Amino acid sequence: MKVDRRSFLGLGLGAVAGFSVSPVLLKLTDDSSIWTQNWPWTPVPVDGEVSYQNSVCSLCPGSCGISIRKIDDRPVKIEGLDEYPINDGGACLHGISGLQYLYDPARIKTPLKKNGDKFEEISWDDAISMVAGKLMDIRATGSPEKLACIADKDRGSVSGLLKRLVTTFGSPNFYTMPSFESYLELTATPLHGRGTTIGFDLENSDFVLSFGAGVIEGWGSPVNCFKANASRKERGAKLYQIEPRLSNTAANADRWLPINPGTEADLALGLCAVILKNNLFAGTAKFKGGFNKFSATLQNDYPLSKTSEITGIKESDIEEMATLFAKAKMPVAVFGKGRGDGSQSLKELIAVHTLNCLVGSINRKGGAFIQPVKNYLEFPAESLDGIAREGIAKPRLGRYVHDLVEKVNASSQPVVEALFVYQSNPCYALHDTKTIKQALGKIPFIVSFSSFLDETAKEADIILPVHTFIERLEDIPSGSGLAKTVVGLSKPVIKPVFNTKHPGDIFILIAKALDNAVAQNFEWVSYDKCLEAVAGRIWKSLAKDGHVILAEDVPEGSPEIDVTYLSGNPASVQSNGDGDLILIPIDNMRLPSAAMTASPFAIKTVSDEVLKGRDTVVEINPKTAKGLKNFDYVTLTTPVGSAKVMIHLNEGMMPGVVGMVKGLGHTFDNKYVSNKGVNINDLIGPVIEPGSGLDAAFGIKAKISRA
Amino acid sequence: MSKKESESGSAKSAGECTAGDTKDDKGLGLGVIFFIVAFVICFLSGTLLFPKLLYSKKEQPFNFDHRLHVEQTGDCESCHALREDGSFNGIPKLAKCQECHSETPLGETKDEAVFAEMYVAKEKEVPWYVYSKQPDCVFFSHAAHTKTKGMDCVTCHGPIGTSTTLKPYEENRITGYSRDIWGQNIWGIKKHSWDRMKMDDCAECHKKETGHQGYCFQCHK
Amino acid sequence: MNKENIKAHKFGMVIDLDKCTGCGSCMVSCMSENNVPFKEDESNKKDSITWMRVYKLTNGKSFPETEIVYLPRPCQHCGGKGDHGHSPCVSVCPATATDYGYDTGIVSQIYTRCFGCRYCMGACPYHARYFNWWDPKWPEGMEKYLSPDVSPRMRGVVEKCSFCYHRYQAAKDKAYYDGRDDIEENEYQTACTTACPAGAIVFGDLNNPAHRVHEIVKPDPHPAPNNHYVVGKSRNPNIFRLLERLGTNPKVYYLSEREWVRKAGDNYLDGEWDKIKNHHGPESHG
Amino acid sequence: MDSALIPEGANRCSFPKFAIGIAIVGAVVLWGVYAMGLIWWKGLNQTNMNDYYGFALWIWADLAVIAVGGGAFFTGLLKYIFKVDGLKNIINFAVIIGFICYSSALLILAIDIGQPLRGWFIFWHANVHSMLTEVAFCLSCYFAVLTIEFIPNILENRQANKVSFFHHLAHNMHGVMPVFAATGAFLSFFHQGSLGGVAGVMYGRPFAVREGLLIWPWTFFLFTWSAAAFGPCFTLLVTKITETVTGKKLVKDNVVHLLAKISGWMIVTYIIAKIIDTLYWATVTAPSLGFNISHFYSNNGFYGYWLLVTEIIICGVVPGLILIMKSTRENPTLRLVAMILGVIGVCLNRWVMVLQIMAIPVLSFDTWALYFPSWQEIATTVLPIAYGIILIALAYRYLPVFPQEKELNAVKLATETE
Repeated sequence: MKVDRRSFLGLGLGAVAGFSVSPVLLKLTDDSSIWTQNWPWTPVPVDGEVSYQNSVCSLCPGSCGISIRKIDDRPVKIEGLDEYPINDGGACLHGISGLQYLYDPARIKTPLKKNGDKFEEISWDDAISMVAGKLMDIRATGSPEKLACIADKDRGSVSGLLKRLVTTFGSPNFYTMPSFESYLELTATPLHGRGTTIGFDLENSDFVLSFGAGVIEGWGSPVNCFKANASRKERGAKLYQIEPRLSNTAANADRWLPINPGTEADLALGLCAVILKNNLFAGTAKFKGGFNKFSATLQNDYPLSKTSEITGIKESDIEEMATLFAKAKMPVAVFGKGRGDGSQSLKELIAVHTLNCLVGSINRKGGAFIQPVKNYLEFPAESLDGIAREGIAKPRLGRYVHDLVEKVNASSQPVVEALFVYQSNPCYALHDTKTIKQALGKIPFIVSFSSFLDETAKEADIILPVHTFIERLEDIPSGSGLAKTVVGLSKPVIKPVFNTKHPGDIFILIAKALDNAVAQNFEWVSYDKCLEAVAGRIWKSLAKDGHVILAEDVPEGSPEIDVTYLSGNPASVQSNGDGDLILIPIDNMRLPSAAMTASPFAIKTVSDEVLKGRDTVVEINPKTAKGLKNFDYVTLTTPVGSAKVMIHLNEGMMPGVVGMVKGLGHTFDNKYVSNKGVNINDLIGPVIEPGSGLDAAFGIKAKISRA
Repeated sequence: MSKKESESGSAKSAGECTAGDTKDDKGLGLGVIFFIVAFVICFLSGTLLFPKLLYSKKEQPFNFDHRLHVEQTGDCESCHALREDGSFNGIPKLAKCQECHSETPLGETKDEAVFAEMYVAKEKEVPWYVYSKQPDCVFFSHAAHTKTKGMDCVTCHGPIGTSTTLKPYEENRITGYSRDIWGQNIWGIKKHSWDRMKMDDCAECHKKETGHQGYCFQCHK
Repeated sequence: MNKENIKAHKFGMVIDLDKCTGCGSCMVSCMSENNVPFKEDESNKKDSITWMRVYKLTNGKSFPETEIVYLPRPCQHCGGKGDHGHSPCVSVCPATATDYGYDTGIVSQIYTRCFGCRYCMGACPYHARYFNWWDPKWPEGMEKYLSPDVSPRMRGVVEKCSFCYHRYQAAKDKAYYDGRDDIEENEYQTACTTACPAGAIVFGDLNNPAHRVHEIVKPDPHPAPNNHYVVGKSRNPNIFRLLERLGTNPKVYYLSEREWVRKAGDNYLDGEWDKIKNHHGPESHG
Repeated sequence: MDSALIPEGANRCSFPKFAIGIAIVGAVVLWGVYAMGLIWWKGLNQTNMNDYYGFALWIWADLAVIAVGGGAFFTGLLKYIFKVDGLKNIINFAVIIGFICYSSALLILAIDIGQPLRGWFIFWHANVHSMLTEVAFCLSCYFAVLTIEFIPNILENRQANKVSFFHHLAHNMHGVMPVFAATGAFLSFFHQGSLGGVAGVMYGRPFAVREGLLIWPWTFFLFTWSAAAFGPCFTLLVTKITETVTGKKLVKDNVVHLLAKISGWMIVTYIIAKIIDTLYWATVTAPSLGFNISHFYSNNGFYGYWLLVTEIIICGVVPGLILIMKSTRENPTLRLVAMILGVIGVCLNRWVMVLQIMAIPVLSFDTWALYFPSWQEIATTVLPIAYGIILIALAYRYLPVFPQEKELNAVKLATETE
């Protein structure tokens, strides 16, 4: 009998039938679907015991209390800490995203040494000895002042250690990046004397007159301001917002008064003039420095008509504003455009604060608190050797970072031999980044203390990677215009994820590697011990409660007010260039623009009217657009540079003004946050204000043309 | 053209000879035999061989005597307990074991030696395989079942408390599930309440006890 | 029926749009709480998973009369026509991958059941539902911050806001442990609510007169006289729901003293709004 | 070379010529299969769909092929139930077209879902409230029916038919065909309808939502009716195309006229219902939800009133009238025009009921969403067409699809053999 087609047919059919009545099909169908429910490449979070640990966020000067949820040893969520004196449970999106910084694979995982244009990994010991060696050489030449240092702030024990290192080494050239805190002191000093600063009691004020301060866009201590603003409704308090653009603050305010960019100082003085003319000012205030002259000058220089003409605000509105402000029970005028950490004009700051002085809002509930800068740390006295004494006796290269940059670029031979950069990113955050990079290029030896390979770290010769705030112990003093002064304690909630160190420990190590003259000033075994020692007075309660309140009540007495600075009515700053438009920066709550860069989460929340694909979207008024449509490409040109951007037609933008967001256009290697859009600081150049020497550029003349 | 014709012709003849006469009854008969053989082979392999292929066997790090420990502690809860937040601690951590084993020393049996050297000494948690491990999409509240409804462990986990050895852990190669979820029986037939741990088994009991199989989020996350 | 069904909750939310600053904390808190993934480019908002999305509304007037308001939009957890639980999305899901919890009023979404037909997304007028067009990927090491309370989704399924149901589960577990038969208002709060720095979001049980959300919203338990599909309309004239007249009966309410904002909450024929704005709520022939 | 398989007495082109033709279309099929592979491997990110466009080209294609495939069930209904005997000369072809359409629909669905391996959940965990569930069940059942209806025709192949078993099977199946035809008609009524229901029940989408009867919105009945009306149009159109390609007359005019006439009256009645529905929706339903009809047809780059006019007047009323009037109906050119318009009309209707729904903003502060398919979507949508062409070619070449072919082409054959 022959095996024919049909036998095979039988075989096949049999096999099929056999399998189909066996459990195979049933099971495989079920299992295949279950496989799709548990794809091996979809992560499965490990479960464990839940615990909460309190700490303080130091991503921005806000210094909010945070509560970190952990699964066993693994932090999984950051939230605002309830009943914390600053933020009472609230948190901003950047703090909440904190863990994305902690675990970011783009972090610097170990010390790096520049070799050509590449970085290579080195051990901590090599790194420290390399830095120490270089410093010793500089010291040997007898000009220790050629070590310069740029830090984010000069408060707190970590900055304290760094400054101590630079000083005992023998250099006066310790600089801090511009911050709202620094502007507060700059404003208070000429008016109320050295060592004073200002705090604004927003949560009690019944009339807030804001000169472009982004009260709900990251100004001051952001979450605290959010809360103060939110309670306005219940308190029946008013917020008047003065700025060229309908910012979120303006939109949320009771009244928005669009003003010509850069004329805030003139408006403030105009208001002062009205108050003086109509005798609306408080008699109680103690003025000095020629009050009558000052009063006369103002009323002479700022008649209503002129103020109105300069600022573009109706005379009636100016008069009404002045009256409302003066007559309010607890008015306060606040300065600091946007976040308040950008370039500012001292004239403007003082002019605005003078309003507070005139209406007697100084050291009054709901007003401005003038208080001495609290120093709660007691470092042992520095002992300097001859070289150091000579060094620090030498003049600084200038008052501000941009002076340093200018000096370096100006001179042919190196005025700075070595530069420390700690927790700041001048190559990104300062105006005209080209010149900044150029200057750093001329400095032979740059040491960066950073967690990320940001624009400035990329310029460094040695990078000593530091812990993120989630991995380190640190005292975090509040500031940035808070009425109360709180010192919080940031705690390590997880073992360091990478081979990084605590900046404090690094400074101590470097110091110890230097000759005894310096080393003897750093006899602590570790930063932790150092903090415990120098925070002596408050350490116990700091460690116990996680924070200490240094001051929260209305300060006693009413300080003198020196009006000398304004009496001469210094000239207002003008914007450079010859374009028919003015480009102004926009501070967007969802985009950090200083040392901190945005997290992937933060970038994700950014509107497509701000960032579209890889393009920055600038805002202009439809009237200015001249037939351009939403998301058309244009070339934006300023005297400093030009960029291809998209436009968004925004009725909330003053005609003739172009608004570009700050915080985009990072150029380091992180595909989620970098190489998106344009860095506005590539387009705006510094404008030095006569007298104060500040970079006071509020914007720059610009042209747009269809690209 | 002629070629075509011959072809079609041959095809035709072929067709005719297959047009149902005695010869191809045999063919058919042979077909039937082949059918039966294939059927039996495939059915058996599908029922007996298939499970062997589907599941991989994994030995536990070392043996654990549940009965002994239950005798010592008196219950399951002293090791498998609810935390204060109401969550379930699952398999106890090293620290828990050491609460007792700090005074009663280890190392008598081979397994205790492994435990002492490999884990206690190195302060390393024991990587137990969990027979009743549910997938990530499942939320299960032990508190709701044991504390509030007073259910016992056996109903779902079976008489593991009386076992003296740990059976090898069988993992489904496709899904990664423990075999105990689908059940030992490849057809998924169960005799006891603890033989299967699939969703339908939860729903079945919920329907009986609460009159409602429950809403998705009750058991899914 | 189990305990919850005997005294059913109806969890809901009221968002004060006059307080909302559009800061984005709610969005990020939600993402980090619920293991929401992120891509290299998230600027295409039609392909960007944000369970909580903050819309920017303008009054359309020209400079300087123009105004802006921000409107956070979580899943509205619709009760459906007549509040019977047939939400627009739930009723259309062919595989019962989403259902309406009559014990909580929360609309669920089961990622492992969903097979990605996306009918629910078409049915939802709020665009509260998002599809996983891509495999969720976390940069190496970042998966360490993922929370075990919410299962990461796989490619090809729909996901959406769950009112942080896992927090409800956790609160209940605690209650079980303490031998309590129900939870306190503050024990169950969504991640967006607790994160909001302006305190603009109030969350709680709309069925519980003691809860703040109930005090603020004062929901009307009876069907609206002019549209019997609409149930639970607020008695506060400044409070509205999105697309209320469709009869979807959302559990998310919005509060604003600004008329143009309230008007933006729904669609009106020319002149219709001026007729009804004074007495409370939109007319409808529904 | 394959002449043994070709129906006796039928004249077909040479095999190489045939093979080349198949190869060309086959290339298109391969392109589609490649795109399909991409989508299954990489996921739906290969499409241009997004969270606003959850339903797009594919769902439209699905609805469209099922609508035009409606010719099968309707012709079957007429032939087997209403005993319109003349239709027996076209029923085979109608069934084949139906088979192609429905297999395509199922294929497209398998590509369209995000988790194909879980597709069976729709049956296993079925939600009875969902129109899609109804679609899934009826669709698969009816596909089974179509297969059964197709089988006898296959068995009539010259070689297959020689096997006595097959021969008898085919014969008996023909006998019981009315039963299947009835089942098919019943199933089709429901899934065609529930496809309409899919849109009609979306009460969150004022453009889609319709009032209705019990659980069925009006769109339910409109879809069934339109499928029955335009399906035959498509059957006739494809027949016409096949005749043109093969250069043979395959179906007698009286048959064509008969089906065209029926189709015509169906179209007219449908379009009247459609107009009433549209008017009621535009003047009552939508306004009650706060929408002027203008909202749906303005402020965007594509969706305008022209759609409404094209769908209802040009591609609805016009073909309807042409086909009901004897003079115009029996004019081949006009008839062809009517059939083409009809098919466009029904496809346009499905497009509107899928894509325009997604495009229209419902929230007052939302914006229009426009969409253009990716090449992968297009390729996978062209795939069924190519596959259909191949199947028809094979069927025509090897199966006695058209009973009247021999008779109609007898003369020609005779002359050839001489």
